[in-house]
Amino acid sequence: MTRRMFKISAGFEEVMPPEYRELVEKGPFEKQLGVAELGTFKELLEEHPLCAGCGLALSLRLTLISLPSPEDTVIVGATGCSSLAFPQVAVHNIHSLFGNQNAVATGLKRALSLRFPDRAKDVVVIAGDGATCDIGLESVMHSWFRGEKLTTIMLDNEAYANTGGQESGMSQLGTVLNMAPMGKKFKKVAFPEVAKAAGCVYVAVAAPHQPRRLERSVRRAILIAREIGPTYVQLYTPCPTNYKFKPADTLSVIREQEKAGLFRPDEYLSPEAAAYIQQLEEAKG
Amino acid sequence: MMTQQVTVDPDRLFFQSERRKLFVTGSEAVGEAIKRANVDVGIAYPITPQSESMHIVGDLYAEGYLKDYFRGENEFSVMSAVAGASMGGVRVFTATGGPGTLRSFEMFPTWAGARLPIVCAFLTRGVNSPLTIQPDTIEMAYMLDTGMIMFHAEDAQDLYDMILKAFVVAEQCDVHIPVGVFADGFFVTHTRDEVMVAPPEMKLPAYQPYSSPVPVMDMENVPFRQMRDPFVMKSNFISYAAHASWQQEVTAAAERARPYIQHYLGGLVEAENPGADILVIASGTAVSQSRAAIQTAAGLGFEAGLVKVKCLRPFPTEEMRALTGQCKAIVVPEFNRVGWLAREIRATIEDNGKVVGGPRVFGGMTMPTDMIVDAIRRCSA
Amino acid sequence: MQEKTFIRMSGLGGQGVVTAAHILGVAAVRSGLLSTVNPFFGAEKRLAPAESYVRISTHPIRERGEVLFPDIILILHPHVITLGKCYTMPFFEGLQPQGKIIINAPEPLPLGERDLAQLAGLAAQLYYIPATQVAMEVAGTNLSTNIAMLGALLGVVNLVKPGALEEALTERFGGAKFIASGTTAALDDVLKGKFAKVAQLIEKNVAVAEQAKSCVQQYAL
Amino acid sequence: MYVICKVDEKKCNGCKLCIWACPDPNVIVFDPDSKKISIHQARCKGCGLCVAACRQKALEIDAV
Repeated sequence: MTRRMFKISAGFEEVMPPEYRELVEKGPFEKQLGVAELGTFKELLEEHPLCAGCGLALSLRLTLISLPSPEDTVIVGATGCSSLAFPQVAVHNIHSLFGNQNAVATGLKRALSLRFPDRAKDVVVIAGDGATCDIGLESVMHSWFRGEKLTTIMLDNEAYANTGGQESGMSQLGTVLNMAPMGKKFKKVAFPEVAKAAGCVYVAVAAPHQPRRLERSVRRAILIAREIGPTYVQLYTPCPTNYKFKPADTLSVIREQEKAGLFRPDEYLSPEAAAYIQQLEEAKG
Repeated sequence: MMTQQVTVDPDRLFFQSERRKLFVTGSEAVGEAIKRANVDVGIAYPITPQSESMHIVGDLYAEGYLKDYFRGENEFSVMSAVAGASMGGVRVFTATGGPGTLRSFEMFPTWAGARLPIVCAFLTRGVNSPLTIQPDTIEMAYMLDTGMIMFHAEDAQDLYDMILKAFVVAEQCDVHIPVGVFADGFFVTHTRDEVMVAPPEMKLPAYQPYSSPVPVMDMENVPFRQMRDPFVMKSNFISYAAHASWQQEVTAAAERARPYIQHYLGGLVEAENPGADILVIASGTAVSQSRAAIQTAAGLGFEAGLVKVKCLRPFPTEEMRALTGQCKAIVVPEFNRVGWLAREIRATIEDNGKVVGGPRVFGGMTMPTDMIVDAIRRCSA
Repeated sequence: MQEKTFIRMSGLGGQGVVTAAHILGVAAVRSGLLSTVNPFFGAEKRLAPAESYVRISTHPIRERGEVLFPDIILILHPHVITLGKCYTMPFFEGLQPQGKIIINAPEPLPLGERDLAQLAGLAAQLYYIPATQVAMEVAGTNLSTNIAMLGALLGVVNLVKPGALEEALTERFGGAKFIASGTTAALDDVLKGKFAKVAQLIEKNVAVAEQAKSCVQQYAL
Repeated sequence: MYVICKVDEKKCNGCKLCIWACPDPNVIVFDPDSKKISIHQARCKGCGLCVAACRQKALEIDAV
């Protein structure tokens, strides 16, 4: 897409909503902006209805500003808290159903590759832990097995938050949640390890307490997916509403969990992915 | 390397080109249709012995008739992947049947709601437990209200014609919703029959993604902020109105398909001797059995007319009322237990006491034509 | 030539029951007749009951599915009758008056008194053909049993034009593209492996059919 | 809104930690000239994550 595409036709400036005018005048398209520039431009994400202090909303906001080419990115989402925010995002985004996001993304990516063979059209899946690790496991894993050039980002709040805080495969052992009234009986799924074994050439674990690291993970994941193969980013996004801590404590919860060894930032690059990133960085100078 | 074919106007492909005769199964007829359909992406799931149709589509991909093709991990994912590809602006095709239809069911209203012009062949079979692989059309009862347009093929010839025509109907700008082409598994898919086909050097014009009435998800059109307050999970009048009007719009899109179906299929129904006192109304393989039965009945001195229902959604309401106004009895033979076609007809015509629900066979058996002859005989008494 | 002939073929999985029906249907179409062909609808397995159906007519054929009231029944293996390996019991169920039955067996099978009486009541014509022996002797493989049965059929009733069977065999095995289900495709390859060349395969099978025509014998009921 | 986030301009050193901690878009605006932040009050949900993130103790949440 070029900026020309969404410019307001002469005479229509007055009738367009202010949010749209701001996007045209101060939006991030084709500007190569990042986390460092936050606060100085109009963000892709518009006012959303997610809870105060939502770790998922914060991560989504940081993820969107980390997209290397928002003007050529299509996002595929899934049912969950994030689906309340996606209608507010100024890039094309598909909400299909619960758990089929990587299958939808597969079809979309193949279609866009056929229609735009000479241009990078990034297809990025952003979904919760329930959608990615539980109900959508089959579609996620098989998109990796097939080597689809997609980026899969899990917003991991360790629960089904949108439906009222039920246990998910990503909840920690022993956590008392709805549908786990006696505490969760099995361990948090080692999904980054699963991703590596399933063929992801780049796997990162990050959280919004380190915005630069989150940005780097997302950016690398998308760039590597363009050329090399499937990539996976797992973002730890604590939920104050269902885990019943103060909204102001979201970031300190991440730090505490990190200290306790229950959350560990990580980055894995396959040799091919590492060589590609090195090549990109050298080209940049 | 794509196989070179000439793009021709649909009317020429369907009505003016010189057709040649093949002796093929219904599954092979699906392949003949796709060969001429200019499909970009085919996505398959193995549900053989339902049919070989998607193997054949795979072979067509290898021969350069399609641009992309792969096997998905389950039917739900396949229906999702074709949705993604369709949203990305390409022409797609897939096929399923029976348990596969039910497994992927959540996607069908989604296709319609997202205004995707997907064409899917449903090669029907039983869905009951204990396990069955036998022919049965019960899944069509569930499909009636997904928002999709539904054609029902009588034989391999219909299946070939209807698949090709489905693309043209589905992709009309004022329609732009999915079309399901249904054929009775085994009776059509596995039966070798004569099929007249257009020259293989011809194909339909390519899909025009920007004919879509909703934005193509390619970031080549304005990525506007869709809503200030998303109505997905809200309870307020704006939300109710948005959902209600959209459901109506999908239904209206199917209604707007009528003239195109009229033009390409030659009508939503086809009638033979419609002035008879007894009418047999059927769709799919039941039409073939009825044709044979009517002939036998005539030999025994019982006259009956035939109405073949080619399109179930939109339903041929006006046609049905006009055709059944004068008759005294209506026999509706069906290959399912519930008798969904009889139900539809009863709900459509005013004097519905004259509808005889049945005969019906299910569980896989062929309907002996004598059952229909008996029904005609009883109605004549 | 009769206006309408409906045929049911019963045998065991792997004997080429479905393939024989296909070849006969193609031969009929090549003779200028109308035909539809379909198998029994199921996941056939080696040595399990298998059935296929051929309808041949001078007029358009309407009804579909299994042939419930056949004019001709081919039994490709004695076990269909002696062990009841059949979807249709008894094996002649639905046979039309003056109907024909051709059984692959080197000598008449010990049919029950009741069955024989019923067949006589129908004025049925019963034939035996040692089809497997003919296939072994002429083609050197029992895989040609189905073609021997077709030969016997054509020896009994003049269903298709001379040369049509050879044309159909060429179409089926001559390398032209044909879609078979996985197991059938594997068997095709085995069959092709038995013959040095496709041409030889066709030639041998034509010889099998010719030989079978002269080996079929009527059994007086 | 029923809460209000206040910034003490004297204490703010323009480090942007608050901007990176806010789960809502375009609430905290950075002025490149003054190198200070300001708060878009109508968009603030009052979660207090910015207050927790600020090392200068320049931010506070008040009920209105």
